[in-house]
Amino acid sequence: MEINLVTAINQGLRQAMEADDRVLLLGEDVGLNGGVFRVTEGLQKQFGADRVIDTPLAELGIVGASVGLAIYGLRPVCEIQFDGFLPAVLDQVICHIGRLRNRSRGRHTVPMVLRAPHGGLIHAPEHHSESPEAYFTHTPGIKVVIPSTPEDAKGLIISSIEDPDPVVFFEPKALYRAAKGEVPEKPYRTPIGKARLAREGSDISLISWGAMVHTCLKAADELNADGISAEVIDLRTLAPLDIEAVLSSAEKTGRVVIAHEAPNTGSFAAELSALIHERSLLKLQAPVRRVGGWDIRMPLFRLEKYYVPDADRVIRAVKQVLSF
Amino acid sequence: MEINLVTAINQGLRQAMEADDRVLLLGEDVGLNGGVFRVTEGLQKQFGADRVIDTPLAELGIVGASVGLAIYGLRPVCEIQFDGFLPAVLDQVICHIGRLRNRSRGRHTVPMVLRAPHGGLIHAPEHHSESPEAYFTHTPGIKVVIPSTPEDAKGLIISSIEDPDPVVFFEPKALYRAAKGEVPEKPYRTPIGKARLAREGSDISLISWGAMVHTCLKAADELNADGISAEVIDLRTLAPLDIEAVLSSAEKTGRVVIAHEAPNTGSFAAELSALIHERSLLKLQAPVRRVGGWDIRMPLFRLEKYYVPDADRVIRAVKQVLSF
Amino acid sequence: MPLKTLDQCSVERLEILAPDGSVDEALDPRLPRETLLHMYRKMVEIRVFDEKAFKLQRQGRLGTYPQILGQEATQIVPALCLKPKDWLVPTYRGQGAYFARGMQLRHSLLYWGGDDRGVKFPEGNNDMIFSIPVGTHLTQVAGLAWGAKLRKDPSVALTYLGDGTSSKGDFHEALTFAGQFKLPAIYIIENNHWAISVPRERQSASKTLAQKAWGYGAFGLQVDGNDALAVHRAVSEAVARARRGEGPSVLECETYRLGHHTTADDASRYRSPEEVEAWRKKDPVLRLKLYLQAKKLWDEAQESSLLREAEAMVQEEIAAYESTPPPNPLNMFADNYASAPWHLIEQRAELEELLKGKQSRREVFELPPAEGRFP
Amino acid sequence: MPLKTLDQCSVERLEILAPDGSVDEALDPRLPRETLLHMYRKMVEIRVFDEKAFKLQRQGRLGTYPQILGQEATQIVPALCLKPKDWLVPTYRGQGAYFARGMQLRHSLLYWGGDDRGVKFPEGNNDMIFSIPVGTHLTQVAGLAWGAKLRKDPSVALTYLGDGTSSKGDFHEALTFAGQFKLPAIYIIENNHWAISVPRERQSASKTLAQKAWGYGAFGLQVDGNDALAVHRAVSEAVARARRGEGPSVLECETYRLGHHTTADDASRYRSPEEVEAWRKKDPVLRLKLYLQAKKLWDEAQESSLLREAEAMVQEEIAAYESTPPPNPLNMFADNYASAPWHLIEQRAELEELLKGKQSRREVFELPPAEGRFP
Ligand SMILES: Cc1ncc(C[n+]2csc(CCOP(=O)(O)OP(=O)(O)O)c2C)c(N)n1
Ligand SMILES: Cc1ncc(C[n+]2csc(CCOP(=O)(O)OP(=O)(O)O)c2C)c(N)n1
Ligand SMILES: [Mg+2]
Ligand SMILES: [Mg+2]
Repeated sequence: MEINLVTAINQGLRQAMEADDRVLLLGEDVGLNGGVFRVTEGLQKQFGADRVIDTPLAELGIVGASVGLAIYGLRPVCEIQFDGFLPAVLDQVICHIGRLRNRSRGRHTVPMVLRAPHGGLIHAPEHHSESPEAYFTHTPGIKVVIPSTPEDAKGLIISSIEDPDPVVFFEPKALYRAAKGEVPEKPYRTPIGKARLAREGSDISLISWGAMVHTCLKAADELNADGISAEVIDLRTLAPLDIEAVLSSAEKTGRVVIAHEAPNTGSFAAELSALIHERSLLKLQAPVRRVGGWDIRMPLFRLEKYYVPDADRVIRAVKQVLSF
Repeated sequence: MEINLVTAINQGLRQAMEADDRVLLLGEDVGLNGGVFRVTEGLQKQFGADRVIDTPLAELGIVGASVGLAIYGLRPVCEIQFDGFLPAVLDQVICHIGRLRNRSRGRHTVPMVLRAPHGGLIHAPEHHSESPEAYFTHTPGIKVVIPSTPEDAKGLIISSIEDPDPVVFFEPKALYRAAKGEVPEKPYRTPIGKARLAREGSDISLISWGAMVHTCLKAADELNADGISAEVIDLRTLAPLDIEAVLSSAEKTGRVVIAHEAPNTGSFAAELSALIHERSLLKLQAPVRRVGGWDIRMPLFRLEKYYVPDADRVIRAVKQVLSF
Repeated sequence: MPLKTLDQCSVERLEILAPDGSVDEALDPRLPRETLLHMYRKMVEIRVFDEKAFKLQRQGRLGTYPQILGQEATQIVPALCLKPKDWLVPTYRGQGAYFARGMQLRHSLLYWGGDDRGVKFPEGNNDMIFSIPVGTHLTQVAGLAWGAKLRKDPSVALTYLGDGTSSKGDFHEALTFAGQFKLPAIYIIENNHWAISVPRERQSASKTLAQKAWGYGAFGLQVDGNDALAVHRAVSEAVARARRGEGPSVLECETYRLGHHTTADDASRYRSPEEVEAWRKKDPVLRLKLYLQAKKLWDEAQESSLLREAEAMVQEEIAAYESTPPPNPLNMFADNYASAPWHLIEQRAELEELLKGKQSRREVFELPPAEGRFP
Repeated sequence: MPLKTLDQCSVERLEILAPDGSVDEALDPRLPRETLLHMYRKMVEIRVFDEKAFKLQRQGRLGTYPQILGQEATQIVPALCLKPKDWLVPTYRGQGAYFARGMQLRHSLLYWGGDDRGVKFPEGNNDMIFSIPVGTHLTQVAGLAWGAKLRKDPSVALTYLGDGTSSKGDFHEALTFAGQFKLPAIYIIENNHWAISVPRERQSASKTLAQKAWGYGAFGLQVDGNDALAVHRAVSEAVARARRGEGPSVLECETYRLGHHTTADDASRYRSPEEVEAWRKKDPVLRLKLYLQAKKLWDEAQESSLLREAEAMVQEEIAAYESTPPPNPLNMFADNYASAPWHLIEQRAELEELLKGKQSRREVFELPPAEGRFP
């Protein structure tokens, strides 16, 4: 049966909780209400209010308490309701989550998952369509995961919960209900740190993550009609990066476009571009191009489609690379 | 007379306050104590406790109140005592400082300066030797400045205070007392957005900012003895970047090493590397190399010199680039 | 005695006008007729608007919309206790407060319709845009009040926060500053009993939210927030104290969110119809009407003409909203910096080119002229 | 009456042992002799250590060091009210608390000497590393306590914060959680009157810091923090309440930082010698000694042998610190992740190569073996 991303993550959470009674969920409205996107629907009913916990409206409290719960020995999965409220928790993320293992010489470990929606294009209010991954990928000691299919979403949430280190788990909200696919019923793990070849191609590599993977697939379809064979790489994990997958695709096609939603300057695409040039320069036929959000705040939703790159922009970049 | 960076910034602050009674300073210990590095020494005495204000220990309060003061029409210059405490204020920086002008369609402007020390190598305690610039350079709507000489420090703090937009002003703490130089007594402005050619050269460009500029200069000296002519670019402003200075040096020498102190992955060096490759690829003789901090937390100070790149590491990178 | 008592505090509640319209004569602020009628008119107008906006959303003519149904007194009254130069900083559930200060409701529709041009307040007012990450404005409001104090400007700054938002650390830091520097700031906690699906009693174990003021050396009071007279009295006194240099106030106005959290929410998932019904009986608008009628200031004829006028006004605002030409996408590049840096000039040019391509492919039709300052 | 009173609170102060050694018999917890002598011994030992560590720094043999002089009672006593499985989370000015739980002082020296290997607590203890960005541990401590509560583990979590740190938003969010979920957490505000150069009265307009507890439904009490008996009683009772499921406590222990903020600070820039002198007279160590002497539990002979032993112990710790071989720079790559990702493997290899280069150029001599888990 085909299910969507919401159901897939819900299933993954449920099975992880069934498998390990140390796993607990906390966040704003995750309990009775099942989360504003219904990702945690039904879980409080099944596991009780001590394992699916509605918290006060205090993001630092949610994340800080999760750090404590993790050090205590539990496996907290906390939710920050929207990407736009993640800046409030960067203090815990930067100063603690990724450092405690090292600071304590391995004595304190922080096996927690921080879930948050990601990205735009659902006509959401201001501050609800952000793509803040670069603030996390620059931060040592954490892992950053972002699935783009239901199958990966389920396998990655299970892997994230089982991971002995802190994982930031982004959920592309444009895909919550739009991405559908077959998902095995049993629990399974999708490995963290491994990219997915979303489409094979030979002329150019489109590297992307989250909802933009689908934009790249759309672009690849259209390019195909023009006789251009585009490969699409879905990173799935941003940290640690699957460097092999990135470089081998780049070296195979010799041409790369990276597409993402965040303000482009200082984005994770910059890191990718730098890495590819550093390591595969001689195999490149043209400079790697980045297609990202503009370096301004995401406008209110009537203009968001002019902010988030569309297939048109990806195709334009591809043609520029091909005609270099 | 030669003065150091502390004195130069102190002079700039004083003169800006003399010139405009809307300028006020606030932060922890900036008043009576003159700041933990003495950058605001004597200013409370001269301008009174209403213009040089010791605040409670609450960084969000300091920055949020500064936003309000700026919107009100004043020119707050707030200090965050150490770089390591900046994550606590990213919520205001990301959600507000850089957005309010745009969100309000130009009605609210935020002409504030956020000062903070930057970088390592003074044997400071944990969390006191951070280089968090990438969290800021990825954030739209703000400017990011970091001087490496007393002359620039004075001119840039004055320009930052006069700037109609928010400026994050980093002060390389390794240079506070170590960097000395002649500084004009009168007030003057050093333009924001303009890099400085710190040393001319023809074989390779070393691009850097903050204390690492001096490391690059040292490396250039040593390289010179080996017959290698290295150009050193001191960016001075990270946002908006002086793209012309960067590209023209890169294109002139065809070889670039970027040196900085932050964890390398997702650093501002990644953005620079991406930009240079994107825009000057055909003029490059070799891929741009980044020399940065490791992707781990800065260790306690006995090992910091193995974390922050030294001239040796810069030279090594130069040789790798030259032998590409 | 074993322990030395250092300080004592009691938290009190102000109620003047009961749900049945009866009034505590000793406390009645005896507001002038015009004030009362103006207050009532604004409350009715915003209620009419609120209902229409909700319907517009359900018809797909508006984005997410946060209803204020039931909170008309806390929304309208405080703004009426201010001067235009006083700073007003509502929350996202604040169209009532802005409206009371003269904002045209079309702008609220534009904003929630996803158009940045909805951020527009009357010239001359010190209205500030709300923040979406809740609570992040609270320290900023301390700064606004501080500015006034430092410049010996008699203005005060009044802001709102929800019961849920009182849990954010920003509240603590803002009140610490406001208390420490005796800032002319008024913090209205609009306790509408819910933070999305989390009820007040699961938000904090504090018996009241007002009593938190004690921990900052601020004045604290609970107010019946469905009682326009109590809100008026409490806010006016807080404003007066602030102007006299006596520092900040925290006014917990107890009210109730009769609607969903926003149109994206379904409140029936987490609360009982009985609870909502009980609060409907405490309606702030009806209550003020009963008072006006008892004072012979209002009759059913006036009521129906007010309703007619309100409907007409709201229709006009909706028409203005819906006839606003679409924004030019290039607008987003305006007003990011006082003067645009090179990369925004480049990026704007790129968008311009993309738009031309879309126009030539007929994916986008003619665009209105770009607005805003660029560079 | 115009206003309805909703709740009342008074904030109280606990004092048992006066500076002159006289005791309030009604309140004296009558601790067993061994407890008293152990407490006193630890307080003396940490004082001896503190003075030596300060001197080491002045001699260039230590990095920045935060003295605890004057805070011996608040440092030592709370830890003695805990079981090893209770969580203890001091601040950076917390070597006394760790020491009271059995940490060897050489580790404190190593830490402040810039060596990460200084983070080492006795096996079996639930000691957690402090945070340097002040206050950021407070929500974590709520989490530790929450863990215990959820797992029906009778352990509690006890933490410290400074008077200055009570202004941080983290305090608010931590107490909101602790109060709401009735967590077995004890927050000791070590009010030493200064946050670097900012005095307590400029930190918050709240009359006491203890009274902030009221805003979270938590127990609050001010305690004479230089009175070991009062601290013992207040903490023991808070621990007992926590174990009984009665929720969190905020204990404001009033003490005084007799030294500089740290060795990097010069307190004479911002406070008067008279103030310091006045507090010297309230010395917590001397006070306990007077009590012990009055109870005939202590004499000068015991005192001088204790001092001798303490000096010897501290000398031994210093010797152990100074004879610790330098850390291998590769250590920094250990224990970053449970298993090292490729980029850290690469980077560690690069550092290894750099070190070989430095060795061959004789800039670095032989390195001790690398420590820690890698990958
Ligand atoms: C920092 C932050 N966290 C979460 C949200 C999502 N959110 C929007 S409103 C809301 C509840 C707010 O409750 P309250 O403060 O009581 O205000 P009300 O909606 O009742 O007016 C939440 C959780 C947000 N906007 N900002
Ligand atoms: C978040 C943060 N801001 C600033 C600092 C710098 N700093 C270190 S200690 C200190 C004062 C702390 O005062 P208090 O909480 O009273 O503790 P005390 O030092 O008196 O023990 C400051 C401002 C810090 N470590 N963390
Ligand atoms: Mg509410
Ligand atoms: Mg203190």
